[in-house]
Amino acid sequence: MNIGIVVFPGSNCDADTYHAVRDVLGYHGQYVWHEERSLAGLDAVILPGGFSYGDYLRAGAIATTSPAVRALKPYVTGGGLVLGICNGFQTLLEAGLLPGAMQPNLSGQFRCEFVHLRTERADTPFTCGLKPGDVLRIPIAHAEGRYLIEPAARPALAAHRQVVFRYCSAHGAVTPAVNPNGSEDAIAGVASPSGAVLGLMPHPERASDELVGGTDGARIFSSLAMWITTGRRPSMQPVEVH
Amino acid sequence: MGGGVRTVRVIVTLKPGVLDAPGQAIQKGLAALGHAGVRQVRAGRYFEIELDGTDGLDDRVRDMCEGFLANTLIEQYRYDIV
Amino acid sequence: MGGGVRTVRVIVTLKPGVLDAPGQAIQKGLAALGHAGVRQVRAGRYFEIELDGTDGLDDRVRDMCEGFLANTLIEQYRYDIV
Amino acid sequence: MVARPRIEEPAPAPAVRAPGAGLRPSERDEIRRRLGRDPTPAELGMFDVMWSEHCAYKHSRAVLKRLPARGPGLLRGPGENAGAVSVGAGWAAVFKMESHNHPSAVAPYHGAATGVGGIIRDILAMGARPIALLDSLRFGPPDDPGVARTMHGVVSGIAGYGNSIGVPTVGGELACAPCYRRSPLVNVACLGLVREDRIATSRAAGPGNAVLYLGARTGRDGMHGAAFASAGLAGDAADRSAVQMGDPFAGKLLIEATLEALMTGAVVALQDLGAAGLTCALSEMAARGGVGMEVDLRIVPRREDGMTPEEVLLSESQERMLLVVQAGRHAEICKIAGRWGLAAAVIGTVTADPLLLIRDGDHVVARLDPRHLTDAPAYAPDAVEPAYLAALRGFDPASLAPVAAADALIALLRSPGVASKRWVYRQYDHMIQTNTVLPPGADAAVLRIREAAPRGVALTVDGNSRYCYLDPYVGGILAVLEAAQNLACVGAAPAAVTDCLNFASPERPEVFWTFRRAVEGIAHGCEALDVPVVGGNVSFYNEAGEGIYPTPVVAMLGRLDDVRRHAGAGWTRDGDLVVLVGCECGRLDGSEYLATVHGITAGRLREPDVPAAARAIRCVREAVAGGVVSSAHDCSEGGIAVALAECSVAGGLGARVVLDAAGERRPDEILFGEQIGRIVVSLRPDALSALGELARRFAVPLKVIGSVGGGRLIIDADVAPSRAGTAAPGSAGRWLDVDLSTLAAASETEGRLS
Ligand SMILES: Nc1ncnc2c1ncn2[C@@H]1O[C@H](COP(=O)(O)OP(=O)(O)O)[C@@H](O)[C@H]1O
Ligand SMILES: [Mg+2]
Repeated sequence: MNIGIVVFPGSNCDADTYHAVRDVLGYHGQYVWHEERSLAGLDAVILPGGFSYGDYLRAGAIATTSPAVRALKPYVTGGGLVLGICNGFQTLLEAGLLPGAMQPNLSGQFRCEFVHLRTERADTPFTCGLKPGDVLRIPIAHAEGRYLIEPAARPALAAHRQVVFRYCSAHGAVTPAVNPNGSEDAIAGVASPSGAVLGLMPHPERASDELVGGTDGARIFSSLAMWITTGRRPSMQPVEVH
Repeated sequence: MGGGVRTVRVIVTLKPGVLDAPGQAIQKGLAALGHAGVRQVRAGRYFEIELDGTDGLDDRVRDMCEGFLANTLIEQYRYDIV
Repeated sequence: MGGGVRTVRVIVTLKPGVLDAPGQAIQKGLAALGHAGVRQVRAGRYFEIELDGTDGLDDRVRDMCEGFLANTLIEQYRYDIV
Repeated sequence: MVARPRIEEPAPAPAVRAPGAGLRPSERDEIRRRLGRDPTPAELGMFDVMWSEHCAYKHSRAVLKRLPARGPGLLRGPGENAGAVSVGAGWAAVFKMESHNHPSAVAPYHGAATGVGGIIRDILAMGARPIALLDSLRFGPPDDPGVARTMHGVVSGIAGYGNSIGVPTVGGELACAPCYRRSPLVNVACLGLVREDRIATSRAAGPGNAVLYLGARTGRDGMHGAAFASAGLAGDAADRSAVQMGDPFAGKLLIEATLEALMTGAVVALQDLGAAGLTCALSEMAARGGVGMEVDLRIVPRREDGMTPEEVLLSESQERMLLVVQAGRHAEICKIAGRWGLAAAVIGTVTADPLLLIRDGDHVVARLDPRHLTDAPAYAPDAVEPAYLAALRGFDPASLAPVAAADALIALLRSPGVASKRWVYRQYDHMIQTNTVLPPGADAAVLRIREAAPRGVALTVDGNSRYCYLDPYVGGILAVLEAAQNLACVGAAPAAVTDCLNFASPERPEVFWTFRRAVEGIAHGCEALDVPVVGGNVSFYNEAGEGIYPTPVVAMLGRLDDVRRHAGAGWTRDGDLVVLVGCECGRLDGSEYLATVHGITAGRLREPDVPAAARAIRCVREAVAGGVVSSAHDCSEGGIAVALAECSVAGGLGARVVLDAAGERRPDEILFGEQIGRIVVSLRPDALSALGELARRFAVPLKVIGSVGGGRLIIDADVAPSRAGTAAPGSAGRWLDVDLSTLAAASETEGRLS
């Protein structure tokens, strides 16, 4: 197993992600410099959190101009798995690899705190070790995490079961009070229809070690490892678009 | 290709219907400072771009806006060339 | 006091000479996307304000800009009333 | 002398200003005497900034010598960009605090943001990777919309920079008082980590070595800023150039590129370009190394056309470093810079003679001994005890009207200095780098040191300016002791102090007296704890309108041998005993209760029993590190009642407590009186004997005052029957019975401050 962690000049969760993948979980990880043009040979690619190129336009927008992000499309077409965390999620949206767009948090402020996530879909490479309804406690740390999707794209999102995580209470209830950023439908994580590409705002790498942040986030990485080592392939779900 | 340098001014705002939280916050801020009669504020981004060459300017600017300066899923843009 | 509603468009940019990190980053991004001949980008903020009443509009808008919308130490503003 | 090399505090300046305008006639004479000729215009500008209060510590240098720069584990004290102490296993912690008060007053967001950038680069200059930030903030009353704007601007500026560069802000403090209305204080401390054998230096060496510029390009930012931080804050909004803009993205690139450059082994010395820009870095690096430099300003990478040599020399553009690189190896460094998208250029060479030769192409703009610039004259200002003190000390709390205890407690919990700071620290990324074991909200933050596992460090920043206003000497002592006490509550032993000394004009004898006394107090506290002051910063002239309270702020670093052995403030278990460690009595003089509930800042502070407090601190640290107690929290602002309320809210559990009310003491004094060396711990009943053992060992009083449980905080007065007759009226019986959600709601600022 070989997990690539893309390093943009302004990435700042790259080392944390690497640490979680390699030192805590014992999987093989390697850094991939943003100027890399090919992602061949990697079992999965992680776009870590941070401020890729300063994020002075929209978060993740400038990152889409990098060779590594341009290489993602062919990589995914060839069966690759991609996990975008926080800034990585924003980048996947900007690159058009996932539907929707990000806006600044409704509070207008950066938010760093633990949230709870309800697992909505457990048949993706990143959630196969979870059950639908499982609640994870994982921190967020972002200023632009208000997920929006244009009305025309909503039916497809539902039909393809692309919402993988929603913000919820400790007991799994989805209410406005526990939505930390004003995301539409409390959406915290979205996948491609096949599940091969997942983006989520919370930081699983910050919840992969008992001493700091607990271990709920590690379940996402261990799902990925299980998926890769058992050689499963993402499968398209039947689609009904109304 | 036509020579010269042109300045393009681009304004990007949220599409109508998308909640403009920053605009609302500014409206509240103005009210708190005692500015009466502020009915609505919409916030947006502004870019002033100096471009070499004058040929196909509209196409070039539209390209920049659609592909980069604006996220056309939720934002709209307009520009003028000075 | 004059009735009616007026729309004011305000553009706030950094004063010349003040570091414009966003502008520089966007210029690089445009270049990376293959847009040739982008000499300079300056980034700014845009506000569209709907105001009640028409009396003393200039003073009111200047007040809003100086006291809130712009930090005149580092920023300049301009506006037009539609 | 303690390391105080440079400071990063430009203030707004009039747009047009003659070079040398800040120099006194006697200083101009001294310059002529040293040079044996008239200075060139560029030289005059260089002396102007280098001999400003800001860079030269003209008024403070002699007093700062009082601070102890010795202590166990000290690796670097005087003479470098930041101090360093050992954290074990061959790793060093580099620690420093700085102010950015004046810039934050005029441009709250950018002023605070560049303050973060500046202190981070000081740590970087030691070769260390920045791993944590702390912020200490002072504002006017936040119900003033202008103050609220400044406050939110500052907090978001710190967030904007710190979050982007990926350094967690793990703690801080915030207090409000009218004297800060137009003079807010923004102090930021940074902690870095470096292997002991890789600590870098700023001493230039090796004639023939390259002088290399690295980082963002130079523009006309903050011209003459250093000189103007040394003048009172004038409201001149016409100026633009004294405010610098930071670029956190460039700051992040600079961290990575600099650390990578250091890994090559080709870097001989380095320093950041902060206040007074190139002028300061060139002269300090050369002077410290006892060498010279020959530099061509033409080669300095620029952002703007048409800059004069003087502007290049004095620019305070952010995100820049100056490196001395082994001859012939500069290409390696330039390559690294290119990879990170930063400018790099060899702008000169090191020379053997101590001569700074600065050219602009063929034209020599300055030619002088760098030590002339760095050895500024020092002054011994007059010091006179302020007259106001006598009046304030005469205050007698007995004159106060009684206030219902529950009402007072709620008012205290709601006050901005006591209320939860969650609204602040949730805007800060306090988890990045995944080492934050105890996040903000506890008495101190705890970080693990992965490289030296299972060791950890703890960080806190403290300073009560109301105390310092009433007695700067006692206030100085208390700042140090409170910091140590906060560390003890999480299980850490003090290892190093860095300070920020914020005062009004030192040219006013009453202000200078408070400055000297505060430093003496800090020195006394540090000596008592055997902890070195490894660096710090002085910020004078904080007086827009009224002067600020004397505001020394102390940041303290602590060590934990085993980071898993720490404690939080909140109750953890139903049925635990609540025990008060240390003396039972507090006093109302200078208390938060007086200020918040009665609107009075007055009283006589007693000099604390420092050895007794130090023993209580050690006792609690051992109890936490030994796993004897489940929680620990000190009684600070608001006294024991607020401390108990905070333990309850943090733990989500109530408690029932009985306090001794015998004697003449007023109930409000018992509940809300303040005193150093009092710590509330909770523990399993069967651990009590172990705690008693520790208390005997350290000769510290101990008293079981209640137990954890239920959903209410109940405080009863214990009036011993035999002495009941002497109890103050109204003291007997139930003082307080408040449910947890009321306490939590009072402390929560959501919707009020955020
Ligand atoms: N400006 C701030 N930035 C970050 N954290 C803060 C700030 N102010 C307070 N905090 C955090 O809030 C908690 C309570 O602070 P404080 O009341 O000052 O504690 P103490 O009285 O123990 O010194 C601490 O964990 C502290 O680090
Ligand atoms: Mg405390």
